[in-house]
Amino acid sequence: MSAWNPALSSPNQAIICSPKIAALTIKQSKNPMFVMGSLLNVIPEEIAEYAIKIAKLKHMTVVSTGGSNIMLSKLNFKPHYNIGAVELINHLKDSNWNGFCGKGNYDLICFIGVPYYIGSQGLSTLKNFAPHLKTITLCKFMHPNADLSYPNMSYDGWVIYLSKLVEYME
Amino acid sequence: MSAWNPALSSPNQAIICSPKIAALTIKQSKNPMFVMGSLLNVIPEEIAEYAIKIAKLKHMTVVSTGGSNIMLSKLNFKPHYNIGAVELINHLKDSNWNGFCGKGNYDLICFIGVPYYIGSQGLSTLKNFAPHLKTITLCKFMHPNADLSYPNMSYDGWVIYLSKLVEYME
Amino acid sequence: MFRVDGYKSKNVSIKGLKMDFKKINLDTEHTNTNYPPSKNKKVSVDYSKLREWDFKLLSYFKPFYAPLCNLCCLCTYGKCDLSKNKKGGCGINLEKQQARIVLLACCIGASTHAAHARHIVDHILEENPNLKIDYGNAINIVAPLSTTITGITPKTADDLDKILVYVEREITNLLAATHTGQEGSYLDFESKALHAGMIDNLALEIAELAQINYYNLHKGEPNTPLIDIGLGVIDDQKPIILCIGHNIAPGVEIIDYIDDMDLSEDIEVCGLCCTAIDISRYSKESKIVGPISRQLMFIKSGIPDIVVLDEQCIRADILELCAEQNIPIIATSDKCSLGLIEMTSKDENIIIHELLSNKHKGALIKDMAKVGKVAVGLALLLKKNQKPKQEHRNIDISELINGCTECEWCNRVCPAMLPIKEAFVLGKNGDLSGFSALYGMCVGCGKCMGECERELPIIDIIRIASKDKIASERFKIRAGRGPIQDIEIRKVGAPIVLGDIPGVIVLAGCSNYHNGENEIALITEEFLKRGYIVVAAGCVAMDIGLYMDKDGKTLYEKFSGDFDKGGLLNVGPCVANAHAIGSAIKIANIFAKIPLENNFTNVADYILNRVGACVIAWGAMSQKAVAIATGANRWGIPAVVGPHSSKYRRLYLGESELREITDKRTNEKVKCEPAPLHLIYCAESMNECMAMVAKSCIRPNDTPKGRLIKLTHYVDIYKKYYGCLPDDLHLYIRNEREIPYEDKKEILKFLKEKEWNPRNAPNEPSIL
Amino acid sequence: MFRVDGYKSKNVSIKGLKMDFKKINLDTEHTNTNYPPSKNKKVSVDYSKLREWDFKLLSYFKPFYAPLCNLCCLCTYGKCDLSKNKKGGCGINLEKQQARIVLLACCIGASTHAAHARHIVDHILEENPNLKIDYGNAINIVAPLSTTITGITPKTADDLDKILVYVEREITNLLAATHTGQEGSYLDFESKALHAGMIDNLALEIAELAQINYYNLHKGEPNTPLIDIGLGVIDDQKPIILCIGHNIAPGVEIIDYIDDMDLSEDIEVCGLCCTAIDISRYSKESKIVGPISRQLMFIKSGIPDIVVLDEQCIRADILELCAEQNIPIIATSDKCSLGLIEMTSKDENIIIHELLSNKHKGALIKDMAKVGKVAVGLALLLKKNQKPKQEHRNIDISELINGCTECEWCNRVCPAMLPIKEAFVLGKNGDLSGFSALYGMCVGCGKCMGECERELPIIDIIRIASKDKIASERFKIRAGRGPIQDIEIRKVGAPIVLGDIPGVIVLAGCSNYHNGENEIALITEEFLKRGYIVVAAGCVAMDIGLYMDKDGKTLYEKFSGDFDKGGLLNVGPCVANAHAIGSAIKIANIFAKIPLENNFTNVADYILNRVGACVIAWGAMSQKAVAIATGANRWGIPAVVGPHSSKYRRLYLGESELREITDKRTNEKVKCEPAPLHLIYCAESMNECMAMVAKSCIRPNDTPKGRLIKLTHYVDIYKKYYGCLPDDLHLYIRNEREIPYEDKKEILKFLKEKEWNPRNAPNEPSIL
Repeated sequence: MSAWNPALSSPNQAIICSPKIAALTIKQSKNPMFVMGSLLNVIPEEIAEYAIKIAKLKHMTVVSTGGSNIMLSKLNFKPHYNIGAVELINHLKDSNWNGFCGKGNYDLICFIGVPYYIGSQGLSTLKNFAPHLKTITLCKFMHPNADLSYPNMSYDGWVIYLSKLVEYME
Repeated sequence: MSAWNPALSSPNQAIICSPKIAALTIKQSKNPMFVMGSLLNVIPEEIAEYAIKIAKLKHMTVVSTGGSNIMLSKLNFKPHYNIGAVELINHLKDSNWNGFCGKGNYDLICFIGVPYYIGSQGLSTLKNFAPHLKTITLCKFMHPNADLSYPNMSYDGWVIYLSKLVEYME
Repeated sequence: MFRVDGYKSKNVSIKGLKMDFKKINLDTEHTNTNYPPSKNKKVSVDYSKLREWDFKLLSYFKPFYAPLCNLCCLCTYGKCDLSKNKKGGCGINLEKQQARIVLLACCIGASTHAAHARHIVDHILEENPNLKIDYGNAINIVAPLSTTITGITPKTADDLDKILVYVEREITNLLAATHTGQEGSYLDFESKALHAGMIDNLALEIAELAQINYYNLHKGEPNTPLIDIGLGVIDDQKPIILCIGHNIAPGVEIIDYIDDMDLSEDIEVCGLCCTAIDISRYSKESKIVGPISRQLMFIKSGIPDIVVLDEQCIRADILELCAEQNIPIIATSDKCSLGLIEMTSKDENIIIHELLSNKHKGALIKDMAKVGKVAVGLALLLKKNQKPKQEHRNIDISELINGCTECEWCNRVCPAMLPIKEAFVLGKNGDLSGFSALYGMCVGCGKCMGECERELPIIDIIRIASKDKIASERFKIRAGRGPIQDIEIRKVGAPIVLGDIPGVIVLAGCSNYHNGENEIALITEEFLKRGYIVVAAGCVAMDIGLYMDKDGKTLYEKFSGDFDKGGLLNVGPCVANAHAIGSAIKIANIFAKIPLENNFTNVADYILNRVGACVIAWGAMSQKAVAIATGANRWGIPAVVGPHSSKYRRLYLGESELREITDKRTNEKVKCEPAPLHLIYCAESMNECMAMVAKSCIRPNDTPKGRLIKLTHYVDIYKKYYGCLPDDLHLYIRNEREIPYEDKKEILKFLKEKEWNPRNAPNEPSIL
Repeated sequence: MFRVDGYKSKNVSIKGLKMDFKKINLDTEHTNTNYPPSKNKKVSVDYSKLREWDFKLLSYFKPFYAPLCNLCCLCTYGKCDLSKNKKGGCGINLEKQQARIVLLACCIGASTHAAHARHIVDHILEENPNLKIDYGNAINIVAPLSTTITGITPKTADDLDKILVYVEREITNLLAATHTGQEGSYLDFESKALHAGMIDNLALEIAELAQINYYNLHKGEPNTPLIDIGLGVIDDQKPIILCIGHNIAPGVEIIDYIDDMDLSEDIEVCGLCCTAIDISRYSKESKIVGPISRQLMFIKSGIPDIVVLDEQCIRADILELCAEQNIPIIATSDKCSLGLIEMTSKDENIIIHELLSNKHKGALIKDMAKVGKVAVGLALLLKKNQKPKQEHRNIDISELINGCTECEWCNRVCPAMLPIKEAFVLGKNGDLSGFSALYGMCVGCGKCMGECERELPIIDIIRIASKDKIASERFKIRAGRGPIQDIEIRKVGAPIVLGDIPGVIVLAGCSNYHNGENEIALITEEFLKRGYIVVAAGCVAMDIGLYMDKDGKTLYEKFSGDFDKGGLLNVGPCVANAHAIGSAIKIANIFAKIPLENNFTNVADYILNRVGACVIAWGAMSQKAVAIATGANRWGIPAVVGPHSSKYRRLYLGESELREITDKRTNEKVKCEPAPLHLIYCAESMNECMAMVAKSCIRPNDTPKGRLIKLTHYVDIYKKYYGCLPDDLHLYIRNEREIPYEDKKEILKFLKEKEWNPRNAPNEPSIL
């Protein structure tokens, strides 16, 4: 499976993961973060609903970027922080960062809904300069710069992957 | 399997092939060429011997580049042509080239013994600008810019791959 | 060319007056005696001092790298895989490589503007070497960038030349640093990128000084005429000459020749990209097709009869595209010669004949006057001969649509990730709305077509499906006004200090939007309504002209062209970005009496800490755009870019906490809000952009009243686009008086949670 | 600095004479009155005419592209995948993109040489603006490139400046063409690359004219002193100052200060890369460590006490490397400042103190005189204080070797594909021969170490395993002589015409060899023995000095330094390549009386068709190298490069068949052998290089005698390295008299098979 835009290929590509592996990865993490991007505002609500469910199941630190708080608050969910995606990546790449709660940096960063290109670039920063953490994307498009990524999927396939992930997390 | 030098990765990589597939590919070709590069002069003789065997089995047009004729003539084999690897590639990329025998361009170009970097570049030319032909490399190192390539191997592995290819060709 | 056929008043009677401004010296009285006359000495600037400033700046705004490519293929040690910050064969690692590539991009951008300026300046030196350089009586500070950087205020073409010689020397030197085995520190690469950016900005100013004076374009008039813009405004019953690029020279000659021949009623001259803005500064009859994103579609429509190219922002496949439509090309520049035969020294009629005979796809003609004659003559003849129009101008698209295999590769390579396949799926059921929805969203790159296994002309399908939309694409844009007047700067002093004008927003960059061209208009509208001044240049000035509000008015029709509260200024083409940066410099000089000559550091420090200006480059695509923005950064002006601009691979990020700066009056270190927070920042969405821009107009020296109003907008915008209070609000409130009224209760609660304490504002904030 | 402490002869007694040539005007009598005095006008060159030449050239030698990367990541439309020649978002396809990247590389290369020249010229303008520019009485044609290209023969520093201003203008303009959306034809990209190459060559000449005159370096003396070269010649009992780079300025000041202080016995000054060659032109006591391939190893050895950097060919990780060894760095250039604090304006003693205190890893000092004082003072103090030498200078490597996991990743990333893992396997059995075999093969890039999962210091292991080899690395190189004398050119007239000298071979480029540095020495030896003239410059001049023949002599000891049969000339550093190209121009002028002023096309046409010169750039690595070679190509000089240079991604290939050219005397089209066959060609192996170079010295205007001898060498070499007759021999034989005697029978048979027929040679071959 190649990147959504094949030009984004590089020597180290993400491992494609199934909902099961994703669930396992999230479960095994000690201090995971879930980044919910601005696309949540413009895609069907159910995606945000799944994201919230997943975050709640593992008590992940939820960070809203790019204004996704609009959708999240519509769904009565209050993210832990609102911050720019780039600003967040800038913190994450610093292994000495204390995290939002002063408990230190996170070990797994889970992404959904960040626009593909800027998401890909942020993941590139982490892949190349943040060996201390792992990234996983639950987006509809394969993200070569993540450590683990869902494959490219249709919308319906995506919903199935997300629902299965919720199942495995439960 | 990635390129010998992983930096040479690109969106379209060669398909790794087994001796069997290589044999099949060569057998099925209508007007194949075998390019024997200068490394034949500096690696053990047996490699050139295998190459000559393969070429004879399919009556391939054999082209010697970079001075490999020294080794070939030592083995009493006279290649059809001596020409520079780059000059050859320059001909091959022209779909209207008449070939060395005036029978038109070749459909399969088989490589062995061309130094990796210049070989890789020549293959890049063919991959990108010569859609009318197929390339296969029987070298010790995986060539991402070929259509079909042997994997990266130890010397012993290589000899086995070559001997098997001869078997399948017979 | 100025022309009066007949005029009669009580005292004057004029008949057949023609004035060619290119040839006339308007020796207006020089009032700007502030600046010493330029000497014959070489321009010399102390880079060491600038580097010191850069290092200061970079200590607050740290480079942030997002590699777009992990490899380096610039030398034969390579290709090297630098991923995970490994070193290549020359010892460079991925971080340094990013900085190096940014420097390279800035050099390319700066060289492009410099070469553009060089073309015009050399032309002046040849045609009218005694041309005086000024902007008339309303503008004393003629060349704020030149004066500040070099100490020289150019008054003659020779002065322009001299500064350009400096620019070219610096670009050469900077480019040399990108060579394998030269610079070895990302910080020094960044200092050089900032230098290249500043040099770029300087080149912009020189280009504008040259062309405005030589072609007598608007010199700061706020109320320039409204010009037609949009694919719908082109009258295809007339012969159509389309100019593409950034250099006004050929366009002017075409217009002059048409005027000379009295053909203005008979020929349509239109432009694409900055050249369009430029010729609309020269002749209000010219029309603007649109920004770069319309190029592919308009050419493929077959509407233009002849295409005249100058330089920059021209598709690399323009020759093939035009040949497909039987449109002859006239190339006019060394920088874009397309392999065409040079015909500069041939007779016009012979050239016309050769092009008519279809023997050549086009010609290279570097004599601009000849270009004018050939283009006009050829257009008339081509129209007369009714060259065979391509079939697919009104092709039956339903069959094409049914050919789609739904492989989805169009979607995969679309830079804007548009739902093209989905449009085909709808289209197969006879519903073309999917395609017409793509119009205005599509950036016009054509990659979808290159990838299509059926080679479907997707861009044509979109065009034909959007016929009605295109026919009604008739908008207005105010012609480029050029510089800001000194008096305008003086007038906004009080309202800026009191927050009545909460900031100056500079719109720059190209049309590579990730979510359609409307977003930038919505952003503009939001800030105009709030009383910010918005200064636009280049493609983005056109893009916001392609939007109509609920009342059916474009923003240009709705908001005035004054540099004043709620003013929307089109200053001109890309090179006119110099005026936007210049306005910030002028504020420093006019309000704070900071001398400009050779005083870059103090001026930039002033702007950084006191001038609430912010660049938005929402669709920045090119190396020019990154050079302009990086230059603005060095001047202390922050920039917010769109998501695609993350691919420029470097940002300058500040930290969201109180920062220590200097109070110059007391010379003490003081804690201060992080304002501006970042020097260049990439926003993920329009929502984020809105909030970040509002925040980026805050400055340490805001008066309490000014801060109150800026924060009111910030909070209001944040709530609108995020649905909550900003998490960093406490950093920007210095005392209770600055808390926005509307949400005071909520904010007070928030401040308590954050254990906020009031603090004093620095008297004279500085990072020096 | 020239110094005589005491001298007494019959008539003269000198004591304590010191002459600082930098400050003296050697107003030698000007005999070159052929050239008009330069006027105050700008330099102006007609690019249109040059473009016409390029298109002619490219019609014979077609661009051949081998993409090293299929992607484009230069703008935010991207990244675009151009593979299979697809188009990117801006409309560019893979073919055009290759041409564009080559242009970019040539611009970077040219800018680097131009910036280098600029540094020296500006320094002269400041220190000694009245310096006369000449090469003494033996050289009338002082500036063949400048004269031919610009019509100006520089006589003063101002002239040099003026030409540089032109160079900088052109580079800026050319770089602008690489911007997204500018040039759209691969042919025009190539024309611009050729132009950038020529501009690069011009910059080389300016740099040489400036530094040779200012520092009074050798002005064409054939018998310059033999200089020590090799890691073994460095005396590590003395304080060692190592200069790295390409710019002589700091090295000169160090040597002068040492002289002034009478310290030459107490301090070792040595150089790496072109700076080494340069300082050996200034002082015959200085020593040369070696070419760029020795840099990493020598630094990691910890032997230097202080490292002084100027510019170019410096590892990007030099600061980290030196810090690991506690070696302070003095950076001296804007182009390589390494993020160091600038201390130019500080007192020397304070700088020395700060560097001693280890507070900084180094300092940036742009005042060269101060650099000299600080470097010397610091070196003495460091040695006195016996700074703690790094442990692993004589580390126990067996333990390290045993740490190897044999993952083989070292092999995978090695640019030369060396058997590193295999050396470890041997080493584990106590056999270090695998490692010592790598010495001299390794290009010193260090990628193996970056990839090693055990972080083994492979380069150190190689060094320690090669201790004996290194200790005996004591070779000789003839100091750079500078230009070729006019009289030398005159003297070779007859032997060249008669084939006694079958060709002039120019060795250029870097040390990125695919099969060890010895091959280039073997190539050189082969041609020297056959009576070719070999002119070397830069790293390659050093590489051939690192080889000893069976008699234990270096080629420099064995062959004379005359520009004559079998002469081996070290003309100097990389920029001295100008002299090699200049010699071809001088041949055109002196033999054929072709006027040079503004006569590029005719001179290049003459060289292409009549001067049997060929460049070999066997280890070309950098953008400078590609610029130099591309420039040589435009002058009509073919080049053969090594396998790695295929990664430059573009060659110019001719067709191996009779080609139609013009006989200028009759103005008729005539069929003629393809000579030179290619304009730039990449050979796969040393064998191929040998044959291709011999063939590339053939020219259409060879006399029958000359052709006979050239073919004799070609056939002899071909048989030696291919074991058979060349397949294309029939193309080069015009009549039976030209058939080599030795193999006449075999050849006659071959000719018959090929249905060969004799033909006439053109009288005045030309492609114009």
